[in-house]
Amino acid sequence: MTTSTPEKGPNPGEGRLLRYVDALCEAFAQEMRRDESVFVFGLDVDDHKCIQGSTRGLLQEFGAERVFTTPLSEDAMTGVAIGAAMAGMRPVHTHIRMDFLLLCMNQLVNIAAKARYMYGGSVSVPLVVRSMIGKSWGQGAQHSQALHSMFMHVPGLKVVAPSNAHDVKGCMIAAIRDDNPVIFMEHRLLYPTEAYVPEAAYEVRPGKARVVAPGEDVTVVGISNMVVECLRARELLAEAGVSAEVIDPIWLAPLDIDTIVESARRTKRLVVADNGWTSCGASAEIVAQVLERAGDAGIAVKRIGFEPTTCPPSPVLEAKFYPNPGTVAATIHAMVRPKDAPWTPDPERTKLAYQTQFRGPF
Amino acid sequence: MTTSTPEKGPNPGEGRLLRYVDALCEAFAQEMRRDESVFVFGLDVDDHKCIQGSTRGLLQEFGAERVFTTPLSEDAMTGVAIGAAMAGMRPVHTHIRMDFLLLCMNQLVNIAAKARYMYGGSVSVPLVVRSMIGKSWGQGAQHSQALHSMFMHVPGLKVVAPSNAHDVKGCMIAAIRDDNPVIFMEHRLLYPTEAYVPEAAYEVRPGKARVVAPGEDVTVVGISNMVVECLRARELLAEAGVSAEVIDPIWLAPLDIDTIVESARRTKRLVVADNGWTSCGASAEIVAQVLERAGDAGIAVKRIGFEPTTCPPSPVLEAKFYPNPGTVAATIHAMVRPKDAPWTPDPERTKLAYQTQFRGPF
Amino acid sequence: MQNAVAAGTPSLETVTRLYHQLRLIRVLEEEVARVYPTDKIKSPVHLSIGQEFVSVGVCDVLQPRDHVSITYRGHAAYIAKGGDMAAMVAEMYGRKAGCAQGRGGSMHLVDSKAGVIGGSAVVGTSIPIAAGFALADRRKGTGGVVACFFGDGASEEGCLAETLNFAALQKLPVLFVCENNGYAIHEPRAKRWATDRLCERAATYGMPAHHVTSGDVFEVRARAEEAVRAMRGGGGPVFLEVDCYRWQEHVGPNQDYDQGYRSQAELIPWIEDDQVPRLARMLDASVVERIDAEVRLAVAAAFAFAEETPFPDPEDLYDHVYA
Amino acid sequence: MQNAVAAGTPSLETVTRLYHQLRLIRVLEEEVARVYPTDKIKSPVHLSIGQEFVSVGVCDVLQPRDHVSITYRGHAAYIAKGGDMAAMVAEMYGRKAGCAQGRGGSMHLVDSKAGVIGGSAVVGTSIPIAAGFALADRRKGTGGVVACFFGDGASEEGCLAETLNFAALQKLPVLFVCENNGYAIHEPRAKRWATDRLCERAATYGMPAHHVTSGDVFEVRARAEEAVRAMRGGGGPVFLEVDCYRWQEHVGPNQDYDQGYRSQAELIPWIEDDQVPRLARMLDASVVERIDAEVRLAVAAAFAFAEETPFPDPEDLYDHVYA
Ligand SMILES: Cc1ncc(C[n+]2csc(CCOP(=O)(O)OP(=O)(O)O)c2C)c(N)n1
Ligand SMILES: Cc1ncc(C[n+]2csc(CCOP(=O)(O)OP(=O)(O)O)c2C)c(N)n1
Ligand SMILES: [Mg+2]
Ligand SMILES: [Mg+2]
Repeated sequence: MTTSTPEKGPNPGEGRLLRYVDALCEAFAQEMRRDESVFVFGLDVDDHKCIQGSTRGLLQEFGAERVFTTPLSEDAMTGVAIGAAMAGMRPVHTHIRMDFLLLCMNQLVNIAAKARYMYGGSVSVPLVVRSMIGKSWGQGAQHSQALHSMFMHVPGLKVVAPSNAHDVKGCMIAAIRDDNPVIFMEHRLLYPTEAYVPEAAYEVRPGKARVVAPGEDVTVVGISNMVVECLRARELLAEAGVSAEVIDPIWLAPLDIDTIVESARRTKRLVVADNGWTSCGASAEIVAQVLERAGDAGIAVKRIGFEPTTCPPSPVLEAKFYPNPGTVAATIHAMVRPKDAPWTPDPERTKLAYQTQFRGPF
Repeated sequence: MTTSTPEKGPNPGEGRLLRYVDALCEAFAQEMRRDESVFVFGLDVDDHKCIQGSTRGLLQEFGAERVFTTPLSEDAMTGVAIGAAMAGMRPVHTHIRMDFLLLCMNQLVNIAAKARYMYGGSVSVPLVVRSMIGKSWGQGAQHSQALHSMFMHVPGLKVVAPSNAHDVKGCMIAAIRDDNPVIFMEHRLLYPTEAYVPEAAYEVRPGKARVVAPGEDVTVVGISNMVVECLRARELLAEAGVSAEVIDPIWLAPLDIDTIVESARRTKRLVVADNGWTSCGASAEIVAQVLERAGDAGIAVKRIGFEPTTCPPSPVLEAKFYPNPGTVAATIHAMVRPKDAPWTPDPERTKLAYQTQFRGPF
Repeated sequence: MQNAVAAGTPSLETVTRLYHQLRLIRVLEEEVARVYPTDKIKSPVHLSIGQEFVSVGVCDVLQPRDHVSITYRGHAAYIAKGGDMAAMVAEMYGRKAGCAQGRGGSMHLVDSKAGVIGGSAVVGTSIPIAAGFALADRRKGTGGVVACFFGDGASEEGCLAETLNFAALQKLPVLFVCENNGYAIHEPRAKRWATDRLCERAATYGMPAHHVTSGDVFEVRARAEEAVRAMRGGGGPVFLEVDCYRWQEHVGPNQDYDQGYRSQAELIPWIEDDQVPRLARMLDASVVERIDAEVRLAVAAAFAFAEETPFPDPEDLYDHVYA
Repeated sequence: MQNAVAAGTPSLETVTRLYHQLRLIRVLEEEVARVYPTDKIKSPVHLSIGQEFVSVGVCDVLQPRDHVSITYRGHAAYIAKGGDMAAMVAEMYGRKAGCAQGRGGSMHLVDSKAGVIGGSAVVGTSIPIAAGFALADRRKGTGGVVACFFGDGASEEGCLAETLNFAALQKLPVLFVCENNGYAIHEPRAKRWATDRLCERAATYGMPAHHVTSGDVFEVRARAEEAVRAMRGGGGPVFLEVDCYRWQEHVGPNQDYDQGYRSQAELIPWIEDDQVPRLARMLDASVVERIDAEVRLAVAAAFAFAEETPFPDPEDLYDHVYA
């Protein structure tokens, strides 16, 4: 499946059609060639599966000193990464599930986020922490979490959640070059999705959200994979005569709220669809910021995210746990046309190619 | 200093004037007498300082089998507590700073919060995790954090932040009796504050926020110690002719949003003052929930919390990092009287007895 | 590898019991592997084929009041401790009658009645949980012990060190069992362990520690028996490291010797020494035949149950978030 | 306790250098204790009085390119590694010219120029950070080593076990130094450690491990020297456990033998064996006098600087959140 071609980047629309996973891998290779201090480590980055292919070829090109697995010791390995970063290296630490970052919270929040500040500006921590969000095929309670809001809560961290192959390359390059710790969120189901990706290195930096598709009736902010699902919802809504503007914030911290406020002021309706829980989530933050800024504009708001339960593996329950293009479209329809009869798109038509093609276990 | 007497509880206004710390200690003693399965453990609970006095006398009365310190192993000790809870005990695990919970996130979020769900209802985790929020006297980056929003984000956890001696006893008893994991937040600076506390055991349960002081012009939600600071801000505002209603949610998860929505619908203004960062914070959640519910009511909103930096120990910087009655009052004044000249209360008059009497280091 | 039977000659009864368990788990997992390509099991499965003897040897000496703490590779220990097999298969099928009502999947098996503590998919996480059960056992005076299974990879997580210290300090009745199959996913031990001196390390906490390298179910059983006896007498924790080998891929139903990260030559001695046929050879052919038939029936019944029993209702999603 | 000088007779130069450092740290911390009741230092201070010999012995063999990783009880190591004293005192005073610009306080001292890695107030947290510096040293080929100080309490955190394994696996040049003062706050070691076999445990990772029980600065120095030499040759990490004693209360300027958790009798042998007067006795009185005078002047100058140098501007609050 091809996501909408991003309009930003040095050569918009140019480049080859590349998969998300290959674009990511290309970013590593290019940055490692450019800068000796970049290294990629973490469980299984150097095995034959190469983290679903995202580190393919790196061991061969850069050797075991710069591409290596570790013991199962997420807490200490995070500390090692932070220490190496303080000492001038640029580590990229990889976790195959974002859930495992819960083992690293002390190092990430108590040290990485605070080091520059609490050491009076005398050090920096140019660290990238990659993790993948799992979804479907019974990933279940502990292999499915998207915990970005925990990191957005803490000053000193940056957080990014690219939704397409173009951005994942540009964001990774920007993250590696950034002198701050960056929590880099990938989504497992986005790995096979394709977009046009320029060959040369480029950065997709913090500070600019992207209006992925224009619309008049409602502003829809999608986070990570939800951008793709919101685009599908937009198509379905169009058939029902509702025009939705879809925005991809790309970087969640720092967040480009201006683009969202501007759109929401115009449409008077804001929906944030997140691949995560809503309580104290990114969606709460976006809604709160927009309304603090534009409180008098009479903007109606709504958050969509995980249901407020743990993620269950049974397919029946899993289907209800996650938002999808159908539920997003129905929610927006109810908001835009409160007096109409409730409308839900044909469930068959809400399925996304990038999901149906996924087969487990990983 | 006496906080406003809570209006709830079995015998409102009755009981002795008791300090927060002693009320807490009384809750432990009463519950341990009532129920053999309750035990209190964690670093230093059994030394002569007794966690600032909050576990005073427990070792003597209940013995080392039920009151014991542990090695410095927060991660595993949390797992031990969870296991014991699943096996039918009611552990109270104590941390002298909330910052240390970052070492326990895997166990708390991946197991405690999810166990009942992911084991299909076949177990429960009646666990209380106590932690104290530090403030002032150079506590600095890693001894000052209030991380409740991280826990409010995760289904399966309960979160409570009592602001006075009456509630701290009732909430602790409710938390111990609760069959779910409860993140129990205490505030170091509240320890010496006094309120009327009934002698008999009673519960202050989830589900009911308290309107601490009535008002017309603005609804102010204070969290933890910020309730006290908001009450002082209310007094200052009254002198400037602004009438503020102050609400203490007490339990943050589950949250009684109805009481807040009702008030905010009436005052048309909502300010949430938290002892924590605002980004993806409890304040974001409260604002977002109120506006999802009452979006058409034209309610202006504003969040107040930590400045978006790490907490610095230098007193000059620390003073600017934290909200205080003066900054809360000034913010509210600007919101209620946008056309008036900015107004700030006399800084000397914004100081709270419970703060000025505090002298470090702990 | 030799069968250094450290335990004298096992009784025929013991051989029969162990054979039954070994065969049951083997057939069950082979059936999981057979069904898997049909996509009826939409759950990552981690098979124990070849490693069953560890769980079987240890659990044979446990009593109903005792607990086992299992991992995401937990089918063997779940069954060996007497977990409900039909409920387990139904769980993998995502059914309401699953042992976790379709909320756990293969990685989070649980059977509180049988003393199976729920598994975790975050490696190492269940180790301190096991110690918590042991603490509760002691407080309640149940006399129960806890056998805590984990992999060689899990031993690298700091929570093992923390738990060993605490369990030894408190003299908790925990039998730590490291199933050392030499790999964490595709990474061999040499890329993860500075040395192989795990047992020696555990012993520095003041607990007995034994390394079973024979692959012999009777030696495992004998070591466990001795440990459990000492633990019930208040002797505190014991550590067992048991060498074993994972025959199949890390996750999923297949073999993966074509992937290059390990060679089939490693497997061969383990196949030669496979405890399932070994124990069969120690029994009368008729007994083996009876057990095999029983086992086939039981496994078939479990799968038939899973096929038929309904999925949860979507609205069930909201149950059990809070007690 | 005996001074088992394992290191031959130290040169007069060495004695002089070590005495200077010991005295400097002692006088500095005594001054902190003296000033503390004035509330000019609004920061929790954890004094090293009595334990200075550990930092002094180790840091004497380090070079400018080397690093030390310190704890919240880090004054001694900060000074011993050559950290800027005036900037340290200014930091405790919360001043802009503090080594962390008033953003660290006593618990987060740092001096990147002198090779002092910033301290952390979360026990144990800085141990893997030290290994990260060592990894960077090796990658960059600086030839530098890292001395990583931590307490007996910190050794209980799982991240020590994880870091030891990783450092040994990767043969990183880290000298782990456990300052074993027998207490974590008020909790004695016996309530926290299952056994006293820490060194033996570290050795199971395949690294040399020594327990220095003599309280002798020269023995510490000799062990560190030997270790650093081996590490520079690529020998991988070394572990030192050094028994010592905290004379003052855990946090704050006072003694606390009246609190009941420990008796003054424990202190007496340490006072008798105090390395500061011991080394003074090894030197000419005139040398001692000169050093003492120098030290007094230096400390006074540091405090004078701290008193005079301005506080940060409130608006500085927003600096350094991001690089
Ligand atoms: C904390 C954590 N880190 C990483 C993973 C990914 N992972 C799943 S299984 C596994 C290997 C574990 O190896 P071991 O403990 O030896 O058990 P085995 O699979 O060999 O039975 C890894 C790394 C995980 N699930 N949890
Ligand atoms: C992770 C963590 N747990 C608990 C504390 C509280 N605490 C501060 S110092 C300390 C004792 C540490 O003892 P040790 O490592 O022996 O160092 P010492 O103070 O004796 O130098 C404790 C428990 C903390 N700061 N961090
Ligand atoms: Mg293994
Ligand atoms: Mg100590």
